[in-house]
This record gives sequence, C-alpha cells and structure tokens, in this order.
Amino acid sequence: MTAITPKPARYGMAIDLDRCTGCGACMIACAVENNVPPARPEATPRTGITWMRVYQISNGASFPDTRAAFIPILCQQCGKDTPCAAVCPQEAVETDPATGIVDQMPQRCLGCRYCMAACPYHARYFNWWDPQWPAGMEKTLNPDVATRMRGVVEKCNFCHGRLHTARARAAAEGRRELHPGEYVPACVEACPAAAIVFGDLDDPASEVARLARDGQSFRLLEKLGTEPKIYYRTARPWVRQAAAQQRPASEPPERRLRAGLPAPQGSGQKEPAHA
Amino acid sequence: MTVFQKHRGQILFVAGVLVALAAGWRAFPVLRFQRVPQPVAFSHKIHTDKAGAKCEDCHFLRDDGAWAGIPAMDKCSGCHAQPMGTSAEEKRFIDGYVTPGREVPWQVYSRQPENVYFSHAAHIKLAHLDCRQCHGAQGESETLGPARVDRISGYSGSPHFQDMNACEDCHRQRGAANSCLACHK
Amino acid sequence: MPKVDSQLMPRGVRRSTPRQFLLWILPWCALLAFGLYGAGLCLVKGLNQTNMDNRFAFGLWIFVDLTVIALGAGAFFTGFLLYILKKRELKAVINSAVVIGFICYSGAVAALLVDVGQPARFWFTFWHPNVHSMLTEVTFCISCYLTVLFIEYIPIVLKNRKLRQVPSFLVFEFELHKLMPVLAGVGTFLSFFHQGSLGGLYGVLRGRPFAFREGFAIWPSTFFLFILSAAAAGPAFILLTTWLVSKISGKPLVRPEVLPLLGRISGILLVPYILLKSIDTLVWIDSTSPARGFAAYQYYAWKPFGPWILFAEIVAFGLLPALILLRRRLRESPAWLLSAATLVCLGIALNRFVFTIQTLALPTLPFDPFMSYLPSWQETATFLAVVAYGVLLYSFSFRYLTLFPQEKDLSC
Amino acid sequence: MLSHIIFLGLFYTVLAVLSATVALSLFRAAQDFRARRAEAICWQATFPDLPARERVCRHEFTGEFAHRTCDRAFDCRECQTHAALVAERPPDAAPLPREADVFGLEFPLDRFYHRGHAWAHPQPDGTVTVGLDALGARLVAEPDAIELPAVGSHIQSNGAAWHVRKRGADVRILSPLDGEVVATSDSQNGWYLTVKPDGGQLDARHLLRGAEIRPWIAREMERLQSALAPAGQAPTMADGGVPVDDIAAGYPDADWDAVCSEIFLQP
Amino acid sequence: MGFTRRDLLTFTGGSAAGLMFTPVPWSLLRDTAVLSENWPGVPQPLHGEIRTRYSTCTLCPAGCGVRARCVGDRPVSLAGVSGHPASRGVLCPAGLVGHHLAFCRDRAAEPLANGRPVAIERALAGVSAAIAACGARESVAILDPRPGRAASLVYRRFLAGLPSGVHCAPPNAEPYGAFGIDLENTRAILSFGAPVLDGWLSPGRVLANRSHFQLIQVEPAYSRTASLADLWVPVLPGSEDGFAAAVARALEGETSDTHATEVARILLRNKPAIAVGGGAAVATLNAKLGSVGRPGGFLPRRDFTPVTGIASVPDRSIGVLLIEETAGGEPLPWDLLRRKLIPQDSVVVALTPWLDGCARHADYVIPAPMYLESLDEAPTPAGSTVAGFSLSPALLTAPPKLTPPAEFVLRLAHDSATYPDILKQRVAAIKKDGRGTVFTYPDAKSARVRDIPDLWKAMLGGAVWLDEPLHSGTVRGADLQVCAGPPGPALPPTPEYPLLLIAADNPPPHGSPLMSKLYRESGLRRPANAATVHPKTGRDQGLEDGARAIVTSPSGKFPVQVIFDAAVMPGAIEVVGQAISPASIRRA
Repeated sequence: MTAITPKPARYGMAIDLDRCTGCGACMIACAVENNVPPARPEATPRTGITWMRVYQISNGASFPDTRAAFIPILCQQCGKDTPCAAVCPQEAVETDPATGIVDQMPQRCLGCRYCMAACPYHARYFNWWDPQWPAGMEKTLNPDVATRMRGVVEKCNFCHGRLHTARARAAAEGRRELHPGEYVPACVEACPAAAIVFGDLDDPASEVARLARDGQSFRLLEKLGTEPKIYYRTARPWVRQAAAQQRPASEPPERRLRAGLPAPQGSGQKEPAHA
Repeated sequence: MTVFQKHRGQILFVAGVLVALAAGWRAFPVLRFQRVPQPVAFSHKIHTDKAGAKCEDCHFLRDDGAWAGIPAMDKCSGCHAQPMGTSAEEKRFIDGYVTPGREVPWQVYSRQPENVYFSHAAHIKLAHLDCRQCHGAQGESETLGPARVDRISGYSGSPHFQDMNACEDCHRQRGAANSCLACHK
Repeated sequence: MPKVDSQLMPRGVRRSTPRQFLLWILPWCALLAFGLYGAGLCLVKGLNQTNMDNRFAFGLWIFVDLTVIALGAGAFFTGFLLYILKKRELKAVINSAVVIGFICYSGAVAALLVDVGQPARFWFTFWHPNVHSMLTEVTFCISCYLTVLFIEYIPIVLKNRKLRQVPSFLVFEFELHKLMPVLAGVGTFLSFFHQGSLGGLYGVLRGRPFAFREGFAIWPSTFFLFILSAAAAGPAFILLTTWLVSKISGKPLVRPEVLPLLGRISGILLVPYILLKSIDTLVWIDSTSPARGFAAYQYYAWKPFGPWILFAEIVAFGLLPALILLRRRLRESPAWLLSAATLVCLGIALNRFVFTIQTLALPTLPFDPFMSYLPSWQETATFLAVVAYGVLLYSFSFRYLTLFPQEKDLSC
Repeated sequence: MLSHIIFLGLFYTVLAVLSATVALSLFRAAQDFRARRAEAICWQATFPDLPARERVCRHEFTGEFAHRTCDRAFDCRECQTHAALVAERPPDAAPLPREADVFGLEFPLDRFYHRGHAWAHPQPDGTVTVGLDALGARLVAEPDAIELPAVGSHIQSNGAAWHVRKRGADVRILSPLDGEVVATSDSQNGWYLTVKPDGGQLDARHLLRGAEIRPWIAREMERLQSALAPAGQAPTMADGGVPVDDIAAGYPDADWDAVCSEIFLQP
Repeated sequence: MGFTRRDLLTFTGGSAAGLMFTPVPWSLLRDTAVLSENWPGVPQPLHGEIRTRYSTCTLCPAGCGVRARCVGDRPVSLAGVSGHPASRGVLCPAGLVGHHLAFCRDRAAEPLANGRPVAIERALAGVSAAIAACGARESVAILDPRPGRAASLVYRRFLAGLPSGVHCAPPNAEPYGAFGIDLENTRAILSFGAPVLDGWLSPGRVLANRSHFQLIQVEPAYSRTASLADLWVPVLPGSEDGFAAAVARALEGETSDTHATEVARILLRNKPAIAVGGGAAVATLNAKLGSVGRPGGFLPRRDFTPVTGIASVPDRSIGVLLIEETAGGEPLPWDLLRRKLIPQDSVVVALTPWLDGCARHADYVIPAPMYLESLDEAPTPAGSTVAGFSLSPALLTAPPKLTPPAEFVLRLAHDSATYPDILKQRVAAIKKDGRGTVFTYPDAKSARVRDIPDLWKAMLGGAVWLDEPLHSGTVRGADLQVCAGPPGPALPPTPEYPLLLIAADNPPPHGSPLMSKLYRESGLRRPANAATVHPKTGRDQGLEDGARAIVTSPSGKFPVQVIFDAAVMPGAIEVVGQAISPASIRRA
C-alpha cells in the first residue's frame, strides 16, 4: 500500500539575511510563477497580493548609527498546530503529509478569512478583486498554476506547480522519488545573492538541514510553538534581535513607512527611541 | 362523493411528486448539458486499421513528463497535406484546416477543470493504468460523439469524465497521495 | 385597508393609527433599501467595496454578528428558564424574546453571507466540514438554532387574529406549543455551544497571543466566558427592548414585577462571569501570553486601546451593573435598572469588540505596525440594513401579533 | 475520525429532533381533526386569550362569588365547583313565566343560553332548535351573509355552529350543544339550526338559564356599551338604554368587527 | 369544482417534495458553487508544449543571459542562464519580468510627426529633409545610449557621410571607458556612491564575487548598498572628492581624518583594491592604489572606441538630433540635451519604444520594438575585462509599424542592408578574427570560436562571445577615464534654501506593471514622489510624517509626500533620482 507513496519529505527554507540585498527578485519571480495579477489602481499595500514580501527592518537608531536589513516574509509553513489549517471550516487548508507543505485550496475556500485572522505572519492574502491583467499579458500566465477567482484566500505553497512538473518528469523516468534540487521554488531560483536555500529538512545530508541546525539560524515567533519551516540566518546581532525579539511596546516610524504602509491612526508619530 | 373528491388532496400531492420525479430524472439531465459536436468527424478506427497508426504516434508522453494530448495540426498535415482518401469529410477537413493551417478546435471529453493537475506520466508509468480506464474504447471508435458541457459550470459532462470522487477512491485504494494539492494546482 | 389592518391586530389592545404606523416604518424602509443597496454592491462587485484588508480580515460585520448574537441569547435563556426551569413569570416576555432572537440570528446570518467571499459555496462547510474548526461548530449550531427560532416563531404568527380563524392553524399551533419544551431544550443545547464556540473562535488563535487562551478539553476559556456573558446579556437586552417598546408605544406591556426579575437574572449571571473573566485575565497576563513570547503590557501600549479597556470591561461594564442589579432597592427603581441593563449590553459589545477588532489591530511580527480600520459606507450600510430589518420585523410583529400577553389586561 | 462521528452525529440528531417535533405536531393536528377534537381545541386555545372580563364564572352573576374567572373554558359539565354549587342550591324547578324582558330584550325563559349568545330550545320531538338571543340578533340584525353548516354535519358545544358576516365582522356563533344538524333555516322562523343532540337529550349543565340571565345580560350590556363607545367618550345607547332593533345602524362608524368579537367571545 | 388555490398549493408542495429526490437541486447547488472557478472575470492560462528558449537581456548594459520558459512560443517566465560569464545565472528584478514590458501602457505604437500619426515613409522623408536642410554650422547628432554596438557602427557610418555629424553618448554611458574591472581578483572596493550591490555592472557577477572583497561605501544617503557594505562612510554631499583626496593622502601615510585613515588601512590590508564612482580625485586615488592595468584592478579592453559625451558637444549646435532610447528606459537628461539644440527650427527624432521619455519633446517619434520583440544585440557587458558580444533573439511577436533604430538610420542612409544583416556582418567579423571563446546557453559550455561551424546559428540559439583578454598591464589609449563624478562641493545652506537635496535611490526603471505593483505594496522601492527627511529636520520645517509638501530648488519645484526616516542625514532631503542641489521644503 504505502509502497507507492514516496518517502515523505519536510520541505523548508533557510534565508540568509546577511546576503539579502532587498532587490525584490524573489517577490517578482514568485508573482510571475504563481500568476499573481498586477495590482488594481485601487489596491493598497494592505489589499494587494504578495505571496512573498520583503520587509525592511531597522535598528531604530538615528543617522549615522542607523542600520537596516531586509527580511523576506512568506508562508512559514508551520509544522505543528498549524494555525490556519486548524481553523478553516471546510478543509480548504491542510498540511500535505508527503511534503509538509501547508496547502491552500482556493477552489474549496469560502472566503471567510478566518485563516488570515489566525496567521501570525500575515502571509495569507485575500482576492479582493477578480484578477486582471493588461491586455495581452494574460498570455504570459504560467499554465502550471491556476488563476484564483475573487473572494478566496491564497498564499505561498512553495511553488506547488513546480513540484507537479518535477514529479511528472520523475514519473516519466519511472521514478517516484525526486532528486534533491530537482524541485526548487521560484524565489530560491531567482535570488541573485543565493540567499535562500531550499530543501528537505528531514534529509540530514541536505544543505538546508545543516543551516537550520547551525547556531546562526532562528525562526520568527518561535515561541508560538507552531514549528515554522522557514529559518532565518544572520551574523548581525541587532538583526536577530529586531527579528526575533518580543514586540517593542512602541515603534519608530521608519519601520512602518519602510514597510510601505499608511500611517496608523492614533498610534501617533513616535520618535525613534533614542532620538 | 367520488374517490377523487374524497382524496383530492393526496392525489394532487402524489401527482406533484410524480411530475417532479419525471422532470428531475428525465428532462433535467438533458437540459443540463450542452451538446457540442466535434469540428471534424474523426475516426480512430480508420487511422488505426487502414493507416496502421499506433496510439503512441499521436498521444504520447513528452520527455519532461508532459502529456502531448491531442496532436496539433502539423501532425495531421504530415499525411493529410493532400487528400488520402475520397471522403467528403476529409476534403472539408483539408480545406477548412490543413490548407489554411488552422488548429482544429477539438472538444476534449475528459477535459479536467483548469485547477486540476493531472499527470499522465504518473498514471501511465507508475500506476500502469490502461487508457481505457478513463477514456473508454475511444481508440476503436468509428466517429467522435458530441462533447457534453455543463451549461452552468462549463465543465465536461461526458461519460468519460472522471469526477473527483472517482479519483479519490482510486487513490485511497492504491494508497496514493490524496492531499488537495497532490492533484490541484 | 384600515379595516384589514385593524382586523389583523389582536383585539383589546390599542395600536397606533395606520397613518402613524406608516410614518414610523417609512424611514426604516428607506434605511433598509439603502442598506440593501450597499450589501448588493458588496455581493456584485466583491468585498473590495469594504475597507477590510489582508490585516483586517474581519471588520464591522463580524463584530456586529458577535454582538447581536450575544444579545439575542435572551431568546434561548428565557426559553430555558420558562420551559425547563418553569419560571412562569417569564411567559410575559417569551414571545418578544423569541422574535428578538429570531431577528438577531437571521440578521447575523444574512450579514455573514455578505461577509464571505464566495457566498455560493456556503454549503461546503456542511459538505466538507473541518470539525476541528470553531467556525464549523458556529456555522452548524447557528443554522440549526435559526431553524429552532423559526419554528418557535410559527406559533406566535399563527395566533394572529385573522390566521387563527383557520382551525387547522390553530390546532397545529396548539399541538406545536405542547412540544415547546423540546424545542427550548434543543435551543438551549445549540445556543450553549455556539455562544461558546463564538468565544472559542478567537480563543483558539494560537497565532494571536492577545486572543489565545488555554482551555479545558478542546475549548479555550473564552468558550465558557462567552456563554456566561451572553446568558447575562440576553435578559438585560430583553429588559431594555421591552421598556423601549412600551415607551415608544406608550402602553404598559408587562406587569411591573417582570422587568426587575429580568434584571435580577442578568445580575445573578453577571457575578460568576465577572469572577471567571477576572481570573482568566490574570492567568493570561501571568502565564498564557508571556509563554508565547508576548508580555501582556505590550498590547495596551497602542493608543487608543490602553489599559482602560480592561478596566471598562471588568469593572465599569461588569462589576458595577452586577451590584446594581443585585440590590433589590436599586433594581426596583427604573432609572437604576435601565442604566444597569444598558451597561451590561454595552459591556458585551465592548468585550466582542476587543476580541474581534483589537485582536486584529495588534501586530505580531516585531517589525510589523499597529493597524487601524474604519468601515466603508457599504459596510456600514449593510450593518444598518440589519438594524432596519430588525426594527421593521419587530414593529410588524408587535402590531399584528401578541408579543406581550399581559398587555390586553393591563390596557383597560 | 471519531470527532467527525461525534460532531456530525450530534448535528444530525438535532436535525432529526427538530423535524420529528414538527412532523409530530402536524400528525397530532391531523389526528385531532379526525377525532373531532379540533373544535374543542380551537376553543381551548381561544379561551385563555380572551380578556379576563370575558372569562368571568357564571356564579359571579348570581353573587355566589365576588370575583371568579372560569378556568374550564365555560364548560361547566366537568366543573366540580359548579357541581357543588348546583347541588346545594338547585336551579328552581318551579315553572317560570314564558317571557322575560331584560332591558326591553325578550329572553324567553324556556330555553338555555350559551355565553356566546346562542340559545338552545329543546323540542318535544327530542331535537333542539338553536338560535341567536335577542342581543346577538340585534347586533347582526340584517346579516350581510350567513354560513350554515351542512345538514348531517356534527357540531360541538363551544365549537363554531354557524357563521354570520356583518359589516366586515366575521362572526362565528359558538354552539350551545353537541349534536347532529338535522335542519337549517335562516332566522325567519326564529331559529337557525335544528340539532339532534348526542345522547338523545340536551345536556344543559353548562348553559345559562332563569335567574342567571338578567345579571349576565346586564354585564353584557356594559361590555357592549364600552365596546361601542369611541375611545374616550362616555358609553351611551341610542335610546336611553333599550337597544334598537339594528344597533349597527345606530353606530355607523363603530368598528363592528371589534364589537361583535367582544360580544361573541372572539379573541 | 375547479382548480382552487388550495389545490395548487398541494400540487406545488408535492412537486417540491419530489424534487428533493431528483438530482436537480443538488447539481444546481454544485454547479453554482463551482461557477466562479471559470466565470468571465478570471482569465485562464493557455496550454501547450513547454519549451525553453534563450536570449540576452538588453534592458541594461549588463548583458545577462536569459532562459525563457515558453508555452509553445510564448515566454511565461524568464530566468538567468547558469554559468553565464557575465550574469552567473542571475537576472535582476527588471530582467525577470522583461517579457511584460511589451504589455505596458505608454508604448509607442506608430510613427508620429508632431504628435500626429504618419506613415513611416513620411517620417523618413521629413527627417531626411531636415537633415538635408542642415547648414554647415548645424550639426546632425545621434545620441547613442550604448556605444560599441553594431548599431553604433551604423550610426557612425551614416554620420560620417554628413557634413557635420556627431555621434554622441549620454553621460556615464561608459563609466570606465577602455577598462573593465577585474572583480574576480579584487579584494577591496572603495565605492563613491556607486550602487555596487544594487544593479552595478552585471549584478550576478558582482554578487558572485561579493565574498571576496571588502566593500566601503562612501555616500551621504544610507542606500541599499550602504546598508550591506562592510563600512559605510556618510560624507557631506559633494565632498566625495575631498574624501578621496584625504584617503589618497592617508595611503601616503600622511595623517588625515580618522575615517580616511581607517579606510586607507582597510585598502592597504586588502590588495588589490580599487576605487569606483566619484570624480577626478578618484582617478588619482586609483593611480595611488596602482589598480590600473593590474589584476584585480582596471584592465583595458580591446574593443573600445571613444565617443563624444553629450556634455562636451557645444551648446546650440545641433540642428537635427536623433535620440535612441532603450527599452530599459534609463532617463536621458533632457535639460542637458535641450541646451545643445539650436533654439529654433531644430528637429528632434525619438527612436524609442516609449512615449513617456524623450518622445514627449520630439518632433518625430519612430516606435522601436520592445525588448524581446525583435532581433537585437548586447555589446560587451558593463565592466567586463574583455570585449564581448551576444545576440538577443526575439521571443515575442512584435506588433506592426515598429522600426528598430538602426534600421531607421540605415534607411536614412539609403542603405539596402537591414539591421539583421549588420548583425550578421558583426558575427562574421568575429568568426573571421577567430579570437576568443563562445559560451552557448543551452548546454552551458564554452568553445573556441574557430571550433564553432555556424557561429550565427549558435548565437541565435543563445550564446555570448568573449574576446581573449589583453596581456594585462599593456594600457592602450588613454589612462583610466573617470566618469563625470558628483558636482563640486554643495553650496552652503542659504536662508532661501536651508536644506540639501540628494538622490535617494535609482529612479524605478521602466518595468512590468507586476514589478511596480510589488515594489509599491512591499514599500521596497521608495515612490518617486517621496521626500524622505530626518524626523527632526522635518519637524524643524514644520512638517509631519506623511504630509504633502513642495520641494523648491534653484532648478524648479515639485510636489512630494514627506516620509520621516531617522536614517536620513539631518538637513538633507532624499528624493528619488534627484541631482544634488540646495533646496527648501514647505507643506503644500
């Protein structure tokens, strides 16, 4: 019976924040791969769809002591008590036992957005509009990924289209198992700085497993106990601090602005802590 | 007081039920689907018997594991640049498609929804399924019947069309992957 | 026309003239039409019509749903007291309670159908339920309970002066009414669960340490807190509405001892709620939240959601009204009674607001900002449509049905 | 899996219970009709909804009670209180004068009166004629329509005997007795129905008679007056007290439906 | 008795009950639910055979190899070519979505004369007439954004045939002139505002070597490069040359300011080191570092032919100016160009795929094919130490009415050859010389030129030719020519202009709508209208965060939205793509 299902993998990523130049190639490759439509003019940073989004974080210090780093946020593929999967009322979200990937099924999705409320990483995106492409551009859509309709939630699934094609190629050669490196998400392939390493965390030989184990790696909001599969690495203490620390009670404005988000009402214009 | 008068209520009720059943089981299935005829009266039989073509000549698996599906025009024009037989249909086909180099808008009976990723490679090479299991005896057919398209959802309603439950059951029996994105994209 | 109108009214009670009634419902009809237009826009053009976004996945609607459902709990709790615990005095308000419950739940369900992105797929939840999701529990229970309320509503309608002239209606009503305890029982069971799972809805969000709570078995503590608070708020809301209706219609509707009784019930339930709520909050501040890497004080560092919210929730809107309602002397004086009831209802609203809105406004990622949100006019309109619908349905029920059996004996 | 079973199990149980409840009540309702309980049930369901002033016990008229509300829907046949009272003070057997004039209304004392203003008059041949008493007759004087039961149909006491329509008022006259209708007539010859009472003879225990009538009608007149009085005005009668033949004519703008409902005990 | 309402109800009730036992309600329920999966609002991808095709990116001088994943012939995604000598398998964000450019708005679709559509012949005739009408002192100039291409040769030939033809290039077209940078052996880079990690030279090549060199960023703004440099030296705008000189002195061992000494120490410890960006002082600094003509430094190339910088063309001298604009759309300094034109009756011809660039100022607009729409060429990759050449075969089918710039010039010259012919000749020449190697994309292999039978075919299939390196050290022609560095020291603040305007970021390139969406929503690139100031500076100017304001500088005023950012130098206003100058800001 189980013979026919290949040995399950646990795909994950290790992202080196010290290599990330914040160029955004990962975001763009992701959007191209997964048929994410260009934004409507009405769309805002909060209603747009970016399966992968590069945030800029700062140490909050003032010129010339200020330091900035870039941190790409995508679905963290939580491996335990996956918050979104637990709450979906109609099994539109599930964790694929064969890959450990948290699957989102837009065709099953009711659009209740409960999963978005549940996700601590804000890595889930709702289709507020029907997808639209400039005339002719819809001919450049990737046939391996279905377009999503208005009113459903979507998110990163480690470029599942690529997993399909990789499996198909393997099957054509009569293989059930994939060779390592045969399946790589678009962002990993596109990163000019090779900052993202992807692979099977359960395969001790894999680069990503090695990186995940070494001392420089950490995960976001680890204490929530959801076992995310995206590891971040940095040698810069302040970056680790800014990314892994508890929320600060107050927040220097530039983070907000660098995150491309409108000014919150009420939270006021706070000085940088020291300034 | 006649029996009808006496049980007027019940009789009318039952009549209603019967009418509904008739409409639901007889008329509805017909109305539900739109019958789309194939653009060309293609005969697998002639091609396999007379022309001695093998299935894999047209329907084959590419090296990258993609399924070639229905051959494109260049495949047809390979033989049909000039009429091979005398049939009017062939002439129509050549004049209508081959000469102008138009692709034939074939209707695929078992066309899967856009969000389904069906890997022929996995089912042929790994599961060793027989084509007939999903496509029936299409290979020996004399002509191609019309395709049935659901008027509302636009999905195939042809008898060959496998719906998700069929897929799931088979996958369950064979212990194959059954997660959503194992077959959806 | 006036003749038909008067023949539909219960005999022996005075009602406003058709003209006055028309003047009363017209503005509400206008509001309803406007609201339906807004809701229509959301359905046709999609949810981009709202001001919700990927961070504020839930907005005004969910808040309203949670609130009205909590207030509508009066229906189940009064029914429970009347039919199960045989508290006869409550017969005076049960009909009104049922109608209010029906309005609240049907309104909430309607709002939910606009709120989801693909309303045509509503039945997926029933066909492919994920039984581990609180939302599934909510959906199932609410849809069932709405059916219960509908069935409970039928006898009230059939007792209309004209309809009751059809013997079969009257007989059916009579037989159905004999089975009311069953319905009341089922209703109690269902309400108990979905009021709870509405609390669970947020309590299980382990990704949102502000809302997350440890719990018993599969249910977080909020599950039980929501049940208690709803049970407490329900009677208070019926108290308010009854008073309001009798003020607007200018007639005594129930014997003077009924409202204080409702108040007392509310007060009695409020006490354990406040107690548990306080304990829960302390446990959360002390262990639950820190264990997940969030010191509780952070949550209240964002204006305008300062610590005052906690105080308001527990003391101003909880302890205070509880004390008022438990003192007979205060309870007997309308002013105190009503203000206490109002406080209770506001408290529930605030509590639901905190869980729906504040939870989403607070950031989780260290480099992520605090968010705020204001509903768009389409959202507001949809909400107003629900209100208008409620007022209209209640007005018609009050005019043509017997919502307060004691009225006709009090009126002369 | 187990959770699925528990959860869905509960859900379907609830659905089952609900549908069962509705089905059961429908079924029982049908049963009631078959067992001719319908009319009784209608009255049962109606009586509690009547204003308290319309539900006073007959023994209030005769002063045996200062105040008492009937709790048996005017069916004195099973009422112990009534039985006891009748036992200690039997209704005078002495023959009474044929006519009794109550405020200028004839209430012949040879017949029994129902609280809904129908009288039952036993005939020598064992049948009972049923008609409207003087007050009722004046209220519906020239009816717009009369709907009499089919001959051979069965009527029950406190159930609807026949229907009269008058100026938008749809009045059902409550039957004073159980029995089979053997003849019908419009009121020309004073009666509407001739009924063959169940059990051979008329059981009149729950009907008013003799001395009860005057006080009863007195109260009825009060109620009539307050019903006739437009809101806020002092109740007055057309002529210093004696109702005219057609009261309706005297009050063109009175809500006749309300008036009739008051007098004919309609909710 | 007739059919009463009651009967109708009974019947309806019956049929309703019966319907529940038919497929009708259930299949309708299902169909309506899946309806949205392919309702009209949702476009569906086209299907077909998946093929891989190759090209070379011409959006910028980096010359990256492009691997296109195509459905049938249509590219659906672009990626780098692994092992490509210039790009090292990498594409920059703009390159990843190059295939979207063809679908952008603002495309030039047909020839325009003074804004009105004309036939290309009419345009040709008009331009020829204008050229013929040019007197002796009115020169005909072609602005060539990428000198060193076969197309450039076409331009030069054509201009040579005219009484006064000028072949000129925009500023910074070839920052290092005859030299390439031997990144592979460099151990330290002292960058004066060069966006080293942000699209400098060939990004892939730079990042591939990043681990080998120390990076010192001398820049007033805390740019992306600065944030990742090993050392960021924030200097006052315009004082870069001064700092360069200071470092030079420090290298000599003279005492200098602490920063310079620190920098000098790093440079001495990590040799070979180079200084890039900046002005004349930087050139001398390089001389001091001995980085010119040495491995790990600046190495001369064989293919360099000097081009007049547009700046050095005398003002008011050009009668007819043909401007070629690339799809990459680096904005050309129109103010500078305008000064070169003869005030009246000068004719400007824009050979461009875009309507929103210099086309706005042109008398004639000749629509050029968009990137990937026609066979094109990529000259020596920026900063390469050896000459190079590759073709950029078309992957998209071009709309009609487009004329490649070189093609237009050929027709002006009444030359029968087409642009592809010219490219063929270029490839033939390479084949004839037989020097160097060819890296072919499909198999990622290098072979000697002479071993490749059909070079043209190989090039069409995706390949890059690389010349043999010169024997290092032999410097042919001029010394290291340095690019026009930043202007001299900024004027001291005046009451009128109390602040300093400095460039924050490269202006966002012409890009796919998808790219601009992602940049906008992630906030990764600052919007063009954003003026970022230090919160303190902002408040001193009476502004608050997010306010709308007007920035005024001697060269004009423009509206902005204020962003507070403590990373900005106090007293400075960072605005995307602005030249440094004194300025003032006040709320709108």
